[in-house]
Amino acid sequence: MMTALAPSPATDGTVAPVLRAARLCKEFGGVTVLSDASLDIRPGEIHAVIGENGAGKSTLMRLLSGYLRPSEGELRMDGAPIAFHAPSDAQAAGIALVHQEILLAEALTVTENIFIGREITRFGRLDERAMREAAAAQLAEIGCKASPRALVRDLSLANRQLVQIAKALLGTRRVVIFDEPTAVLTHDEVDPLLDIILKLKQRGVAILYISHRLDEVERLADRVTVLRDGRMVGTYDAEGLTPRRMASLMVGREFSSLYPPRLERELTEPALEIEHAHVPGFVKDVSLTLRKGEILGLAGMIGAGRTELFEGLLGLRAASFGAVRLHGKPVHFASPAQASAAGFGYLTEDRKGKGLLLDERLAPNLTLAALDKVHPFAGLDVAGEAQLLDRAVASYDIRLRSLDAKAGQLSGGNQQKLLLAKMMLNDPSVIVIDEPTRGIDIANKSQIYVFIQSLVREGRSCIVISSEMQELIGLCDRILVMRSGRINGEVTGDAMSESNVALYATSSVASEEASRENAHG
Amino acid sequence: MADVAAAPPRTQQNWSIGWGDAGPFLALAALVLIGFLINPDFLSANNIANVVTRSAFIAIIAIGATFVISSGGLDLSVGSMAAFITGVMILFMNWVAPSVGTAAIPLGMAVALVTGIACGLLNGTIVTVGRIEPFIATLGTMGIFRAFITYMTDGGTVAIDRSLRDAYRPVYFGDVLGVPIPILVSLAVALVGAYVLYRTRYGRRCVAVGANEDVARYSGISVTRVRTLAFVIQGVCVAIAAICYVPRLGAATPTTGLLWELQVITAVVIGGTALRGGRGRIWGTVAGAVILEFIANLMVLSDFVSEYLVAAVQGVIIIIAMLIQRMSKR
Amino acid sequence: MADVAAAPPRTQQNWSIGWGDAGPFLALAALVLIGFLINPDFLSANNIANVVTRSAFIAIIAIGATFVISSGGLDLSVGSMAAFITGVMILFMNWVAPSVGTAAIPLGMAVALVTGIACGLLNGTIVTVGRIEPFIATLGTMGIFRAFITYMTDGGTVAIDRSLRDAYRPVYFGDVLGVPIPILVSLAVALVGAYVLYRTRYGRRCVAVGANEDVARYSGISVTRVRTLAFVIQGVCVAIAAICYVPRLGAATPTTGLLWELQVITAVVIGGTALRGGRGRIWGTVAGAVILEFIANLMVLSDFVSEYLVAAVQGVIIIIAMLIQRMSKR
Amino acid sequence: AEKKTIAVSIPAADHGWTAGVVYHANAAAKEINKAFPELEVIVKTSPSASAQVSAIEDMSATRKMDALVILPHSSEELTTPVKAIKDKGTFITVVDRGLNDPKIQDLYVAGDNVAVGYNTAQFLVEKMGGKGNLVVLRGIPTVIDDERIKGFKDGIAGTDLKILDIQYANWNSDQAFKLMQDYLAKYPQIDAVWANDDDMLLGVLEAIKQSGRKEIKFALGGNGMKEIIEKVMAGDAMTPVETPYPPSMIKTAIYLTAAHFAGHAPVRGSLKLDAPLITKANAAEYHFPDAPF
Ligand SMILES: Nc1ncnc2c1ncn2[C@@H]1O[C@H](COP(=O)(O)OP(=O)(O)OP(=O)(O)O)[C@@H](O)[C@H]1O
Ligand SMILES: Nc1ncnc2c1ncn2[C@@H]1O[C@H](COP(=O)(O)OP(=O)(O)OP(=O)(O)O)[C@@H](O)[C@H]1O
Ligand SMILES: [Mg+2]
Ligand SMILES: [Mg+2]
Repeated sequence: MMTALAPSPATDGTVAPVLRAARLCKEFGGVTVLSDASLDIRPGEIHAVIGENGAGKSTLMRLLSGYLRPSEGELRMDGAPIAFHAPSDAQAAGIALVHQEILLAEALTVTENIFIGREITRFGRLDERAMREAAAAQLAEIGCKASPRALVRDLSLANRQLVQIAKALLGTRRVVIFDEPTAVLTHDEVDPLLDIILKLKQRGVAILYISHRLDEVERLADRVTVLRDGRMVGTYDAEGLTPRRMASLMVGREFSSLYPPRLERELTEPALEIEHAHVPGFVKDVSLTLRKGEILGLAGMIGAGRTELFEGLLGLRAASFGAVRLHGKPVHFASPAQASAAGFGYLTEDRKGKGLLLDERLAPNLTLAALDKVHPFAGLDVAGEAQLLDRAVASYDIRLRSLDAKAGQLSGGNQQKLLLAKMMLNDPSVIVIDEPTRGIDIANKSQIYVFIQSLVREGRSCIVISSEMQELIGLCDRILVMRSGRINGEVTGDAMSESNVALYATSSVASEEASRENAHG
Repeated sequence: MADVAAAPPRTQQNWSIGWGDAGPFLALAALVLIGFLINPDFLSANNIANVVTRSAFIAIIAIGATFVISSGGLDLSVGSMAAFITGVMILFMNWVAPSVGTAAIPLGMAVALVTGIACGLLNGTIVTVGRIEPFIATLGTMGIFRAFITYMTDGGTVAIDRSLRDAYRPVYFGDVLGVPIPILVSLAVALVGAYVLYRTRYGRRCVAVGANEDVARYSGISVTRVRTLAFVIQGVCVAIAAICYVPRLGAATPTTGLLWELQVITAVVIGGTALRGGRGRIWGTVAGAVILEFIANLMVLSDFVSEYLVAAVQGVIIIIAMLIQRMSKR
Repeated sequence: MADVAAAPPRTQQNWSIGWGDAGPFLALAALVLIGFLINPDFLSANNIANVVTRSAFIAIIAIGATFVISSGGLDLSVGSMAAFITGVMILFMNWVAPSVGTAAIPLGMAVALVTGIACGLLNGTIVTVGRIEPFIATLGTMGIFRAFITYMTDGGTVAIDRSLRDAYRPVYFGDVLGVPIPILVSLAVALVGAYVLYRTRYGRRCVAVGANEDVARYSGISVTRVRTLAFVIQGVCVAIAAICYVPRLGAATPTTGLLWELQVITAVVIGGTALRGGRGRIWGTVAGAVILEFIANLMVLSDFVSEYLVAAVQGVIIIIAMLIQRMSKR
Repeated sequence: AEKKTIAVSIPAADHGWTAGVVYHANAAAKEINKAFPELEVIVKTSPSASAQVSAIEDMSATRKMDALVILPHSSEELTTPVKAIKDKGTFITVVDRGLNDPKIQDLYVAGDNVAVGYNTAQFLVEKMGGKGNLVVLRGIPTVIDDERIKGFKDGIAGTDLKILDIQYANWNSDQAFKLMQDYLAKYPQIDAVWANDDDMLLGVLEAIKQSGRKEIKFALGGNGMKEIIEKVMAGDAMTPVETPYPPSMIKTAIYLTAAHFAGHAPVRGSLKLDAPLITKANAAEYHFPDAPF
């Protein structure tokens, strides 16, 4: 169904562009990751940039906002050539970037982070109050409930992302670039943010918007630029561009279905039983059972305590359990090492902070959690390790420019696949994946879903923690919904709908009603 | 979005000493108690005044070090810098004293400050522009300052001119309303330091640079300038300490200030500043300096410890003080 | 998953010295060249052998320090630990010599190793279990070790028993095929060290812990165990250095090992290991130790530098060496 | 009667000689505390001049001191603080390094650092016929070091003995070992070596032994270390003489101070210990087999 959707000429349009990039190229150490990228952004426009993981979207955005300097090409602002030597130059010109990665100083408070480099003073003295109030107002506007006094270290990923957005939005802005702002947000937090973006648009701000959530793109974008493998595919009017069409432009072929067909099977034998789990401050009296071969979804809003439940189980935080049984055998894990030895694998939601050594090459990252398995003898089996990496790159479809790359140089999606490969080296029989597709493009997502399904087909059992309800509904056999540290409800079969999950996730009163309704009908 | 107003419980933390920062003060209190039990003379006004006065040097230098360390640096050269500044100052005063009389003293103080600024600038430039690990850079300048003072004094000692000695004496031995002057000076330095670190743009940026250099840079902060300035502040503090120090010992020798750097860093860390940067505690630092001096004092006042084991007991006490400090944090 | 076949390139880098790591060796080469220009005697076989032999102690200890530092720690106690181990070893040998004769030497070596392990374990435990900043923890144990040896020897010198001296002498002064034994020992330690750090599971874990503690912990690595073991390795290295050291002067004195910690850390950092952890370079460390000893040697062999200024020139050269090292990295 | 307190303030044992001082001070304290019940001797060591100032301040602030026996880290830095204690009526005994103001002390016991250098130099002049190449190792830049070097230079003045090189080795045997190795590499002909302290001499001797060089006739030290005295007693060719600078002077000073209180006549004045050459003939007088130094 290739409709005649001609790329819109980059220079048409009635409004003069604020920012225009012409034939930008970027190389890292001789490897070209972006070539010949041209686009323009007009005031009052939301311009989406989409592409697969590693397509070069973030690189392009960094070029536009002074974090990187182009190897070739030119930037023009209001028609005049301009060069940014540092991000502060771009900021001074009114261009702000909301990073894909969280770039905040963890040891400082929210307010301090928001005002780094542009502190408000009165007679040379910091005006804490003014800053705190401005920060609170900005946070409130984008729907972030974090306290301005909180240390960033103590915030959840989602709140960090919101703080980062608040930081970027503060001040006069002509161009705001959002690089996957919603990747770590839950359903409830996305809507206020999108409203803000639309408001900015109405104020005449030019907006660049990157997301792998194509429905958001469809909702917001006026024009869409598609990148593939570091090259421009084209810029299109959003009018009539369906998510499915966007997906096929991104991957260069027709794209069919996101979720694999549901498996029909009998699930009886318990694989993991948790009884009366308490994690002080986070989880209160949670009990759950995962059956062998099951994909169990764990839904909830930020702060529901899902991550903490499993960190407690792994011995990474103080926690108490009535009982934990793995395949019927009582277990107690004092450390992640014991857990993985018992066949339990947990994949963290924070891949940069807790998952990968960003400055280390790929092979050591891959084998870090399974050193005893991969290297059974005293010395490292370097050749074997290289083979493992080759195999992981092939079977998880990790896209990279060089096998000597550092993990931090991979695009987000490929980092996630590397992490999956890292976990699977330990051959776990029960797997918990926290946010499996955060920041992952649609094609990769579908690969990961297929992968998860293949895991349970092999007889493993899997818990998927996700803030994307769609994903849980499309993938899971059953969904437990957590709220404020408790299991607030369970949905199965035909009851698995966004509205039901959302109900349990947000309201305890509603949950009782809903469960009654479910019971009756 | 409605309920953002219902802000989370906010503790009153207006003048940056929260409960979590009480560690060094608890350790200090514990030490004072132990001291009193060991030897009641410990709490005599005279002894306390002596000890606190003495701790002033380390405290003043350590306040500067709080800036350097919280900005993510480290300065090992402070001890030799103190010796160097003392030497320069005394030589200068002795040189001008015959012509200007006691006016040599304020002039000497000015020279000390200028020298301190220059030394700090040197350290800061090597670290930031040369991009050399502060540990190594300041280890290098430590040798340089120490050698200069040795060279200037021909390997010996320079004593302050007899004609100046009495006029200068009150700077260490005098008091205002019974409070010894060095204590007043160090309180003043701490007040200014706390104001700068907690209440000015520079202080905020200093900590930000220490917390995350990239974030600071991306936010348009000149990391180079902030770090260099921290070293300059350190230089000024060393100069102030040297100015107070001269009348006490009346001379600069090549061993003046030996190993002060270790005491200074220990005071800063005991005080709750993070050695990795991103967190500075001026009042904690002051408490840390007093703690160290109290420990040394206790060693002299108590009679159970063999002379040979003093260092061991000090080591143990420092570790215990750190444990107390840590424990109170969680 | 279609078009993955075109595998990305992989450069050949099998034995972990890449070009980016050449810095310390370039600095060393520059130094040798300058040395030769200043005084051709510098390159006499005798002088080179002396200097390299001398650098063996620092090199051996610094190899241990490479583990500690790359795992994110720091050990300031190595100098006093060396003195302590030397003292314990000599006292023990003198005690058993009358009954077992020269068999006292291997027994003494065993005692030295056990003492080293114990000291390392103490440091490691305080740092990991006590969760105390390594800088402060090892500053404390530095005082403790130094005090113990002073106490055991009544503040004085313990010399090795005359009956053992000649039997033990070759360990420092002997050679195999013309290569002095300390050089062989330090090469052996470096080879083992490089193997452990680059080619074993433990080495991987050590660097991972230094690079990001959280990642290491989530990957099932026991951070406590890895860090503690790094300190134990440090202890073993200090013991080996002490074993080679004893025959050199035949005695432990209160000045044995004084300020070695600074030399050791300098050697490690000049060698390219990151002081913040996460990156260790054994061969660079060895080069760093040799560089330091060459600098000291050059100071004596050259005639331009006043004896008073030696420390200054050393400081400057160290900073320049770091600059060369840095420059070659980018 | 009331117990009299004698406080002893000395440097911490940071090298051989100071270690000897600590040993002798502790020994004197033990003996006197046992022999004279009416006296109490307390010994405090300090690692630096400023620590020493602190220590005497602390002692005078918290206890009644009847006498202070002090071996100052440095003269200038201790003068004012000791004077403050004197002003309270304390009996002051100064050992080794004089204070800047001799009026402060009641009793002064000291060695003669200039003589240590001078007598050694004279010996070399005589034995070498006033001709030859010397290398010198000096300690830590302080007055003691300066005086010894000055005495030595005066001693060879006007002869053809030439000092090829002079460098600091910090009174540390290790550093002396390295420095001597370097001297040997640098100078093909060295006739004699003087290390102004015996700790350093130990390192020098090892380096010479290792080099196998034969032209060096003398390697001399100073201070009277046990090991070196033993060499002299044994008639060592390279180290046939030694100059005393006995750390036991602290013991002498403590005993004299004790005598002031326990004895019948007041003790005052100044006692300068000579630094005569120790030779094989008189070495036994200077040998204390039990002392650590
Ligand atoms: N600093 C760097 N050095 C080397 N290669 C880099 C660097 N930064 C990015 N790359 C490479 O450039 C390519 C594009 O990366 P980029 O981050 O722009 O992708 P992206 O489109 O934003 O992907 P994602 O959707 O996963 O965020 C990737 O192959 C990545 O490995
Ligand atoms: N180190 C910490 N100290 C204090 N509070 C924290 C800390 N880490 C997280 N929190 C808070 O704990 C709550 C739980 O956060 P977390 O995001 O981990 O929960 P979750 O259920 O896993 O949610 P999600 O995975 O959807 O983000 C949040 O309110 C968060 O702000
Ligand atoms: Mg990206
Ligand atoms: Mg979570």
